[in-house]
Amino acid sequence: MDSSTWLKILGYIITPITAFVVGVTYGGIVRVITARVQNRFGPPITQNFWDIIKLYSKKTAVHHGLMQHWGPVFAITASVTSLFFIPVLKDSPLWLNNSFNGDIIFLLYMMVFGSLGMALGAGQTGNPNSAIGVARGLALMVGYEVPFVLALVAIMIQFKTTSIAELMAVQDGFSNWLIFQSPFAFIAAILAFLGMMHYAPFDVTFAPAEIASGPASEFGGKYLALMQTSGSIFTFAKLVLFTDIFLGGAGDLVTLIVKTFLLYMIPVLTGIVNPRYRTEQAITFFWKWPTVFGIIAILIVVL
Amino acid sequence: MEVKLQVENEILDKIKHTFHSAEVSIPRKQRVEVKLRNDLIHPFLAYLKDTLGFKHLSHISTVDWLEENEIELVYIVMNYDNLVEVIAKIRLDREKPEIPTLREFWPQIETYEREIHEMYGVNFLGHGNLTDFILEDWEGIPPMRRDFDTVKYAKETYFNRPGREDAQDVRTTITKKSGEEIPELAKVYSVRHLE
Amino acid sequence: MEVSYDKESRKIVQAIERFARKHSLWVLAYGTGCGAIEVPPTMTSRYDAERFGIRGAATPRQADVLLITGYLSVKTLKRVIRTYEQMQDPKYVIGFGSCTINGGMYWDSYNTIKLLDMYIPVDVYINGCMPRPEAVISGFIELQKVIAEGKAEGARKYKENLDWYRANQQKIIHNWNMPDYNW
Amino acid sequence: MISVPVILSVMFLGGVLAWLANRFVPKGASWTAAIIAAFAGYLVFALPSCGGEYTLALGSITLVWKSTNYSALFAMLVAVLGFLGILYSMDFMAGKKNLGYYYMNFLFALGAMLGIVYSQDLVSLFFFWEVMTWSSFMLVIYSGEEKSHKAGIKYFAYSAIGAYLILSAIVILYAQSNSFLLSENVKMFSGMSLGTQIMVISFLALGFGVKSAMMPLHVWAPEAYKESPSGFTAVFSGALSKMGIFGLGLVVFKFAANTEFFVYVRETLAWLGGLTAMLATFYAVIQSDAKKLLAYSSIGQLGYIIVGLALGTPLGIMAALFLTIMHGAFKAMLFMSAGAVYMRTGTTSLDDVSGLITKMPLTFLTALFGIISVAGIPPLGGFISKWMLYQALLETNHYFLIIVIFIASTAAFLYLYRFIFSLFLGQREKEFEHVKEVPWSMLVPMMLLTLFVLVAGVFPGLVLDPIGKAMGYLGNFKASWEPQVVFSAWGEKINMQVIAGTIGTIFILGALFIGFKNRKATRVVSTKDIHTAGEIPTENENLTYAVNFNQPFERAIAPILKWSVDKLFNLLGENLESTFEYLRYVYTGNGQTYAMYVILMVVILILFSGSIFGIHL
Amino acid sequence: MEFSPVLYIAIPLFAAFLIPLLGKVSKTLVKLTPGIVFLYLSYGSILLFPKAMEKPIVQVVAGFKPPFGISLYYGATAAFLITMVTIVGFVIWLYSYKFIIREPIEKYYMLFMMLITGSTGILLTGDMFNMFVFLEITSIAAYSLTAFLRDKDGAEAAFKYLLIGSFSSTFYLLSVMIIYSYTGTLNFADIAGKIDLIPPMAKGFVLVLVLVGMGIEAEMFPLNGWAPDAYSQAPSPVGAVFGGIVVKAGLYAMIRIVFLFFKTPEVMQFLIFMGILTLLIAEMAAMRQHQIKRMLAFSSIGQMGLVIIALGIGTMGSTSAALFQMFNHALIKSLLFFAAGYLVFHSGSKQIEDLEGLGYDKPVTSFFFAVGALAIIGLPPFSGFWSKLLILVSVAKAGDIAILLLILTGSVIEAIYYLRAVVKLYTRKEVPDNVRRTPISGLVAMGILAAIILYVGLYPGVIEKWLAPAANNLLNAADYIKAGLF
Repeated sequence: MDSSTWLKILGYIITPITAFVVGVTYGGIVRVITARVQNRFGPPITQNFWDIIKLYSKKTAVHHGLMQHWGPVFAITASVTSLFFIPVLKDSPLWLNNSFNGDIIFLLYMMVFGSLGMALGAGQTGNPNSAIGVARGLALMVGYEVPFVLALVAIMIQFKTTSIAELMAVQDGFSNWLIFQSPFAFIAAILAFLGMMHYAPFDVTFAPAEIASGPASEFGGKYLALMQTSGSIFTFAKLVLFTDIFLGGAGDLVTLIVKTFLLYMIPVLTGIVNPRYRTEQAITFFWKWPTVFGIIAILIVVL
Repeated sequence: MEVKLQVENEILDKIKHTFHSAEVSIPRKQRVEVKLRNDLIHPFLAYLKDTLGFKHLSHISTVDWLEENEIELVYIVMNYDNLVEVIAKIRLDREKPEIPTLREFWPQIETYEREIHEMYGVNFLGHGNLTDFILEDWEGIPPMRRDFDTVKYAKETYFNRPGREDAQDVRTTITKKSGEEIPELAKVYSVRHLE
Repeated sequence: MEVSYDKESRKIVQAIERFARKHSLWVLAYGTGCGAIEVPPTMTSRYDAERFGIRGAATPRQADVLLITGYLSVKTLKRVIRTYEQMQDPKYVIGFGSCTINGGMYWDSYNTIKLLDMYIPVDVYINGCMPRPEAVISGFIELQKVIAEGKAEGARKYKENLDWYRANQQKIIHNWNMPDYNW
Repeated sequence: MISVPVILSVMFLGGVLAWLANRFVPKGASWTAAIIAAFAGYLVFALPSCGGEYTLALGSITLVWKSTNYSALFAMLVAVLGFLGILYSMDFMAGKKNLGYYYMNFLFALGAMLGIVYSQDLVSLFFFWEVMTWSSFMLVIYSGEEKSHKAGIKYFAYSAIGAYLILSAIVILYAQSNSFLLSENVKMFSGMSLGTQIMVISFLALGFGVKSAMMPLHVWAPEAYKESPSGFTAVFSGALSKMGIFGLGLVVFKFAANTEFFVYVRETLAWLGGLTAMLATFYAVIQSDAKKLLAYSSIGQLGYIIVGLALGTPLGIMAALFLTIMHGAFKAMLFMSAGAVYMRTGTTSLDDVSGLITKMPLTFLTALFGIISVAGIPPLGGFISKWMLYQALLETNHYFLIIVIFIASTAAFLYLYRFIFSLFLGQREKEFEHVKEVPWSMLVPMMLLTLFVLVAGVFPGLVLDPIGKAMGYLGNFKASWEPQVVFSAWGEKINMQVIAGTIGTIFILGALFIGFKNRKATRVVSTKDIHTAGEIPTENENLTYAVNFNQPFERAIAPILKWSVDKLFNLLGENLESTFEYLRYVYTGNGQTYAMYVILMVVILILFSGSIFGIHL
Repeated sequence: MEFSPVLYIAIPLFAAFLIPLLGKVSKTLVKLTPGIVFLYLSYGSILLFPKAMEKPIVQVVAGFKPPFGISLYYGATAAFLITMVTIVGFVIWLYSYKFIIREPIEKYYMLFMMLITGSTGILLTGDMFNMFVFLEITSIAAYSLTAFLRDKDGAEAAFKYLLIGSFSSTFYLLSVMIIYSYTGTLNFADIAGKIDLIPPMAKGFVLVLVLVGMGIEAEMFPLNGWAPDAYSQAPSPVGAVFGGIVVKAGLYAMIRIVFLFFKTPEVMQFLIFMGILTLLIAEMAAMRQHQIKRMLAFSSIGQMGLVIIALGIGTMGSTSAALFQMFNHALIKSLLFFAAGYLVFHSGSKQIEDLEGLGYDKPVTSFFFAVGALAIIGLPPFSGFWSKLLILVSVAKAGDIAILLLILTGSVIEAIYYLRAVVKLYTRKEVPDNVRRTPISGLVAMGILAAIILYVGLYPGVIEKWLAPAANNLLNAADYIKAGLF
């Protein structure tokens, strides 16, 4: 095997690990920031690592059937696969993985793969809270996909491509970032992103005080650990996707981390200061202003 | 101090006029106390609710008259317009306390009745849901009856942490310190088993 | 396929595990009695238990620590036992307030238990009626110490002495209609 | 020599044979039907794709049957699904009454479908169309219950309207071209007057649209699908409704393509298809009966297909035809699994059944693959068709249609999840404690289809090969794909093997990890052992959240659901009937009135004979 | 033996006189006689049919040459329709064999034979006044048959029929008088040549009288008030007689006169208009019927409307399609009446509601009803499909799309109400054990009809090849005149 193959294999190993580390660290930072906003000291930044290690080190594990057993596997499959099909760094053979074999539409569907797997797992537990959470989550998804897809369609039409790599290639130079080229698409997408990240006010899916953490309520130990792992990776994957599409991608890891972090702060800070929407309120929210912005974005491209 | 009890007296008159056998008194302002025959509680409360406007059922209270072998049910109803409470008392046979339910007047009475059933063993006929309420699987004498010995029961049933020797009877300790007399009643039914 | 470590690496792994367990205590606050009111101040800004990695868990499956915040009546005990058995090993129990220790002011009640550790294994008791948040946090730190020493083996104890615990539990819970948990 | 009449006579005579077999041999009907369907299936596959031509002169009308690449595609679908449906029915229908009738009509319907696709002239097309309609109608009313009859009448009424529209288009064409031959008519179509063109195209599109349940002509579908026996419903939704698509393909590319208003036809159809997809999905979300839910889902999926066809680009047609095949497979799977549940539990109500996964694992697997495929989640077959559809929509600049389609396909997760969750997951009712897996003859078709969906997803080239040929028949379209890679018009490519490989590898790794981690301490517990704040669910209590499952979404789309086409049609029907009731009183039953009519008629005729007959008295 | 067209009239007439006499001897003989008559007539049809298709056979009765003598005109159209009448008549006889058990059966068969006499007479005659005579014979036989059951409803229906029918006769006779007074001849062919002798005003008057008079017999709206009652109150085979024979004869008479004397575009338009009205209103009314035989009656009217439309189009294709439809309708409607007769007999009620579950109890009869229903809706592979298709094609060729759509609307309504009835039959319901069974002769009769319907449906060429000469004969007035006057 030649060196590029080895480089690729190395990339397959490094990418998820980086995503995991960055994602979990972001999670820790979020907890600290949340604590500071609430006038608390907050846990150490490494707290989420300890949580995940603890969950992995649980001695027993209980599941209610094969679908629950595999639910987290579905989730991690979805998150890692999505990550593999997103170009993480521009022009770096180590970080590109499979990104030339898929595109945005593929990613849109791949992202659902994990949710559906998790939903099946949650369904099998027989816990009504899980099912309620799933119903809410799926309904919410229908809500935020509308502005998100509108934004993506606007961009895809503008540049006549559905490939992320090509979109990245379009945005060389600060002023060519799509956030400046099509700001309305960005607004629609970022509003959808709020829903996608499940932070308040769109955290009705997990709503801990209401439906006992929703779909996750019967998951513990290694299952919960795998879910959290995949969640961290997925968060990173989504952030990278948004960075690639709107913020011009990144050439090196530092830029990537800065950009993703800044992007991540939008849902986080929104989440800290907001109460919770009910599901239908959330859906109608997404179908109102974000959709209007999305349509404006498309109209600007078309006209 | 002269208190005008006009409203109370009006109510008293009305009740007396309608229920001749009731013993009605006015213990204080805004309160009318009625002692009734058992079978009259139903029409009486209906009369209060529908005619005199006592819409609100505050509470049902129960007293265990062990010596008289009777259980007293105290219905407290209230009128929002003149803020008068009527306290209706009936006495049931302690061996077989039974009274028809009042669910059709105040649906929320279900809860009170369930509790009284559980704690005193009063059977509310036609209630339909006299299942376990607070206690689960209680066997034996209902715990609020005065012939139930709670200390003895607790000692027999639950584990006590060794080393808590003072955990005897608070009342004895208190009387020792203050030198008060324990009432005869309490002595008979509480202290007797401690000795 | 059992993964086997050599002794040295097992030690290291154990140390990491204990450290993680110690620093990540997810609490299932079983809100019985008056102690339930002491938990919110412990968790929120004033005392900020999250500093120690303590945070609430929504369901027993996710939780590490079962916090019994006060007296347990027979009816609640049944639920507590069920909840405890649903938790994943390793799991810890903190008895909270004197009611869990010796019955407290309910010593002569006909319907509350007076000795929690006869029914489920308790790792740490926090005394007081009620203990203030400072005391609660101190209790948690005590628990962390116990975990670090590797002595918090309540789940194992319960498993090994299940018959004894069951006998105690069934002495007061007459209608034992709980599902079998295949211990 | 295999030719079309041989296949058709095998099917139709086979139907009669199955009926006869049922009279004389117990269980004879099912075996006969299965063997005949298998044999006819073999013949369909053995038939050369551009051959088997046969001409039959019937009086003044000449019927021509021939296999083309386009018809071969649909014929394969019909033959395979028909055989599997009959195989499935063998045990599903076992012990029911009138099996001869069932299999006879089943085979008749299959034969009629084959007849439709092989017809090269409009008369035999219509002939078989009607045979298909009434034989499927017979199957809808098979159960003999009041409800099924209502559904059947509704189905037939709409079908009759559709069929007569097709008929009128056919006779209008004939009046112009003096020929019933498809090729002749296509040739002469561009020379016809504009009015004729519009009329013919709209009549044909509406007529075929009824069969493919295009909104607002879908009203018959949910109940008809629900009431027909599941073995047939699979074919009904999978193959029979595709005859509408077959027809629409002909309309769009054979007739409308030669007109000046081609683009309007396409746009109209595309939007109708898109709205169908979205609204049907919304209706599916609020259903509480498995088969009705699947019926609405079917309507929605056919909407996608219509959109793909109407786009008229190679990619769009490719997507539509791919989805046609895939939908045949996965909707058959879902209907079959719903039927399996019905067979074991006696109901398809999503509110009543739950937790069957441990009792019917293979059925669950089928349903799982089915819903993943419907949802379009990679790497199964549904995804690639959706991908092509989106690419086609993007390249043709249908910005807003793509949103409509996307809402539909996202909302589809809601009902798909509800379907699988309510039937198979959650806590099991006590009464279903002794439910067993269905017999092998039912599992085999389900498993075969599952395998097909998987293979078609990973190796789309296998299915795209016949589709590419079929596209050649429809017009001068060139499909852009290689064995592994599918290209869009913008040069995007998607490699299904890489995707499937990645997903598979990670999934296997994850499954191994979760399987071996703490393997000894991992326990399976009952679904009753859940977090309920300590409360213990009793045996009779079922905590599964199944009733009104999608209520949050329902509330959000309440304004859309408020007015429905069904209600409109019902209102119309009622008003019409009451009008008829009034008209009926023309016949008063009174001899004097009738005599008066006669006199009046004479008087009127005499008075107005000038204006009527041109003769002045 | 040489078979003469006059035997079509003579033999049934002879049989009609013979039957009461035979009734004194043996009931069985009475029952068998019509069968023999029909078999003999069929034999005659086989002999004459091909000849008539090539060239009309004109036979002179009583020795005078036309236009003075009474002539019989056995052309292609007449041959076609008479063959139809023979087939239907034979089947009706077969069906009646066990169905008519009510005494006096010889009266029934006598009336039946008289009706056949009258119908064949109408179809054969080349003379206007003779047509009136035969019309009267047919009508009187029909009135009597309507009231054959001698119950209140039957009598009422017969009275209505009589009332309206007398209008028909009167108007027709009036028109004959007017024509005769101007032309001095009664021979169709002769009149056709001399039609211009009649002043326009009288001509219009004649037209109105003929249209109304014959329209009554042909069930044209709104002159068809008699039909629903007569169909539903008469015994079931009589319903078939009306639908299959009487109405066809009446329609033939009307069309023959109109085509010979008044074939102007306006009249044709009027026919189309009336046909559409007849079709739609009858179908709508049928939709709301609760009695099965009334439903069939209205459907019959609707079908006649369809035929009138097709005839009104007046092209070669449409006329042949109309003849085809007449043929199909005669057969199918007979089948439906037969099946309905036994279904009503089994369930003991005329209501459609009460037929529930009979499909499982009496499978064969119900099956035949279903076949008939599917056929009359025009579903393949039954014969009704082809005739409807041909009608639609001819309408489309005439270029009138609105008519096409109206016809199809009627068809949709028809499909719905027929299927309702069929579906009612096959609704599962516990039916009390019914020992009564459909007799074998009835089943054979229905079987023959169903077989013909299916056979023609699969090989429409069998009938289709005779349609063109028949239509030509009807359309082409010049040929008729030439042949009729030698």
